Amino acid sequence: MSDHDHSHAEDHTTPPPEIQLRIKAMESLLVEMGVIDPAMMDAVVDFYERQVGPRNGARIVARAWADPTFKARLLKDPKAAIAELAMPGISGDHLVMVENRPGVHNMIVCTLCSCYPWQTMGLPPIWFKSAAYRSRAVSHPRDVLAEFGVAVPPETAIKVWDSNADIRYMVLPERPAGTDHMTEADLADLVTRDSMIGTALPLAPAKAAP
Amino acid sequence: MSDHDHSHAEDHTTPPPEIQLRIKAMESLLVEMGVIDPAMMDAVVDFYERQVGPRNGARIVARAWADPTFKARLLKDPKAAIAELAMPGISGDHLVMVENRPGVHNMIVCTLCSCYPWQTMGLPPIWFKSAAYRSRAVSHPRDVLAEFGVAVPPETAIKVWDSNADIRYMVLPERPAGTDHMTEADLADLVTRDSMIGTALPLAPAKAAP
Amino acid sequence: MNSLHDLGGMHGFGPVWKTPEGVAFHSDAEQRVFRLMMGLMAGGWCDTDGFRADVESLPLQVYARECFPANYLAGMEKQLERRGLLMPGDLEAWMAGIKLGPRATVPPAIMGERQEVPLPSLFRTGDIVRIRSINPEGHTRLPRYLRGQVGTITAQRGIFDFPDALAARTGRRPQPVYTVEFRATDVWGPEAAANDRLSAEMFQDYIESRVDG
Amino acid sequence: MNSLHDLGGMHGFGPVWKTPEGVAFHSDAEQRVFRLMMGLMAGGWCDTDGFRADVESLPLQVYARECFPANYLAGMEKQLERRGLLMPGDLEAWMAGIKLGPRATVPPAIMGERQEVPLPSLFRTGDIVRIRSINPEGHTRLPRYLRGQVGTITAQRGIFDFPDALAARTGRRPQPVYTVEFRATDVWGPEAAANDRLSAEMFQDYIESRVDG
Repeated sequence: MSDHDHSHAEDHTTPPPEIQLRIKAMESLLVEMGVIDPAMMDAVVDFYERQVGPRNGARIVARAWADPTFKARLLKDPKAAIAELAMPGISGDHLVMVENRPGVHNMIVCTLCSCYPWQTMGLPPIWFKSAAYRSRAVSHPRDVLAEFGVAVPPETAIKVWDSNADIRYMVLPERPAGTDHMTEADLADLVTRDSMIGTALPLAPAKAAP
Repeated sequence: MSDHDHSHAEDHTTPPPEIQLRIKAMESLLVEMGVIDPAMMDAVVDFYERQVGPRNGARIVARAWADPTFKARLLKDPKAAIAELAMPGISGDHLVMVENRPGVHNMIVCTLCSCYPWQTMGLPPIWFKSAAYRSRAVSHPRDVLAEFGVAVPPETAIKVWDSNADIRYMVLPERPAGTDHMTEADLADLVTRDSMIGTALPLAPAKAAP
Repeated sequence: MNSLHDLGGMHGFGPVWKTPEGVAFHSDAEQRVFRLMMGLMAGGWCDTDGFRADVESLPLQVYARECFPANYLAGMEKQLERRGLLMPGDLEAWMAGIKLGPRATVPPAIMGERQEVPLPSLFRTGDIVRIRSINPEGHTRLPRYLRGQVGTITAQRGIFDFPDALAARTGRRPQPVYTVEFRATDVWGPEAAANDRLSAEMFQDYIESRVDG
Repeated sequence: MNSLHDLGGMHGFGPVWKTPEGVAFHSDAEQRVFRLMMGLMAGGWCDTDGFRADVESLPLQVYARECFPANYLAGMEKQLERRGLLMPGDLEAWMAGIKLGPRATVPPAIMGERQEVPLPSLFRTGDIVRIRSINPEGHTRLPRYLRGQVGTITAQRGIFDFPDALAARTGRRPQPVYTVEFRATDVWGPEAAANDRLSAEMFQDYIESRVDG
């Protein structure tokens, strides 16, 4: 991350000291009042910090790459297919997979706030909430992708999915070339968070792979 | 004007001290460079401060009230009709008069900036430039009029004119009742700036008038 | 509500920027605010639609700072105020050592009693439809850039509560939701790419009518 | 440019406020900035369309303060920079007593040479027309709230230069301008009054096509 990007993340998530104090005071007061439960909140934070995240999505994508029948089930009924993977606490409710294929590149955004598939991808990166992304992802998707380093040829259609209601979208990227003999676990390592948002392609397999 | 309104006008026209200083410095530098001409600028400010203003518009409206044939010419060709009044420097170029009549109330706004009929009405009041007015004049004209103290009955159509191009609009208000025997000069005193924007009705004749 | 949160198609925010993978929280404040929100939502002291409406209603200059933890805290405070738990000034008083009076520890029901039967489905996949031109002052999930546009229904998503009604506390108004696909050139004009498409969910109340193909 | 200056239909700015009659300038700064603008425009150092474009492009948080003299000064500074008269930092240097290098005292021609012949008039009074959905990143005088809407031409106003092209410095593109009237309920939805109407000028390039009545 460049200093520029670091400074953005800090600007957008570090309120002035008086607001930081206010956040802490609010929690203390509400705990004192018995309105919120610290143990429950600790568990939720732990869940999203340690158990849930883009690795869940990467497992799903890798399985779909490795097993065409799973992929077919995943595209048809994501919830049922994800249940097969038996990931604790991950339900895939209202999840829709959008598949990249030759000539079609998908990309997700929430122009009105920051809706995101928490269950399979964890909490959204802060740039996903930014005005810079939300404003232009729908009107200038090719420019946005270029800024993310993804060149989409003119003949490829870009499909942008604005998550304005209860449906959550996840991109199923194309399996990279040269990965025919990779294990499902190794394939999962190629699947980045941004590739499931649609603002990146999966990693290429290491050149040195046998 | 209430303190509230006074504070608004001040907020929107009094920059912080460093910007006030910068405005003065810019003028000094540009005069030194010979790019702007102080005498010419003095003359323009004097023109808009002393010679031009809503009184011009009021004269036009009063004449239209007093002389139906002038009114007909004014609605048909404002520039030619205004020329009859021989007001120095006032041309009525691109001016369009919109006539209030029973069942129709007109109101003008510039949602994109602050276009206004300078020639016949002087410089716009600062509230005409405000987001509060520009945002709601088009979408909630009845609420805006109510806030200005004008109650428009439901059966009256409101026509809002957004001055987004080169045409400038001026409202020709309805002649108030009880003014049959008033002179044209006295009629002009009933015509307020806001009545020609459409956010007010003309003043009622003094109750004590003969 | 037509305000700054409705960002689709706005200009002037500069190029996008990114953050590395593997970061759940970008700051301590972000984590704390998330934690607090989870606690309040679990207890019924904050609801998604009402919270969104309250964040959208922040003064525009505050929203424009894009300091998300600060905005979310403000939204939660408004939610607590609506439920009568904490009024403006209460937190300051408590921080100054003043004991607050007794409060209900169970949140009041905030939704009206009204529960409509689900609207019958009026449209089908493949239908070409025009989206309504509406501009509600309250919360809506119909972005401005799609109002009045014509698109094709590509999926029926089932029955969902209508967020505009939930946020307005006028009751539950369950209805069909459709995915509608639009041509980028229809929405943005000829400068968009001819083969690009935009999709969004449309609650049935957002759809004006079927149009001829 | 889709930004905050395009205020028609936005919510959240509170009730209107007013100022008394008979006031030409509300502050010394307002008068000084007006004076400066008149001087610069007379000399060709600032032009209406370019100036509007530059004010609209101010950072959104600056524009949102609605301090008009400050915004106009910033717009004029940008105009002088575009004409090579004063670069950022020059005024500060001069204020610090540093002598500036020699400058051209005649403004450069900022408009391209291109001068198109006026477009032929395609529409007539009484025509029902649909306005284009365009979202140019540059300056435009087509407000967002009227894009895609259907209205009736009520007047032909003659031939005018196209402000979008003037601001973009791509040359003169003179064309017919029409006044188009819209139903408030078409534009804002059923909450508007059925008998209310909105009118705006439409350059011919803003009109998509005639539609069946």
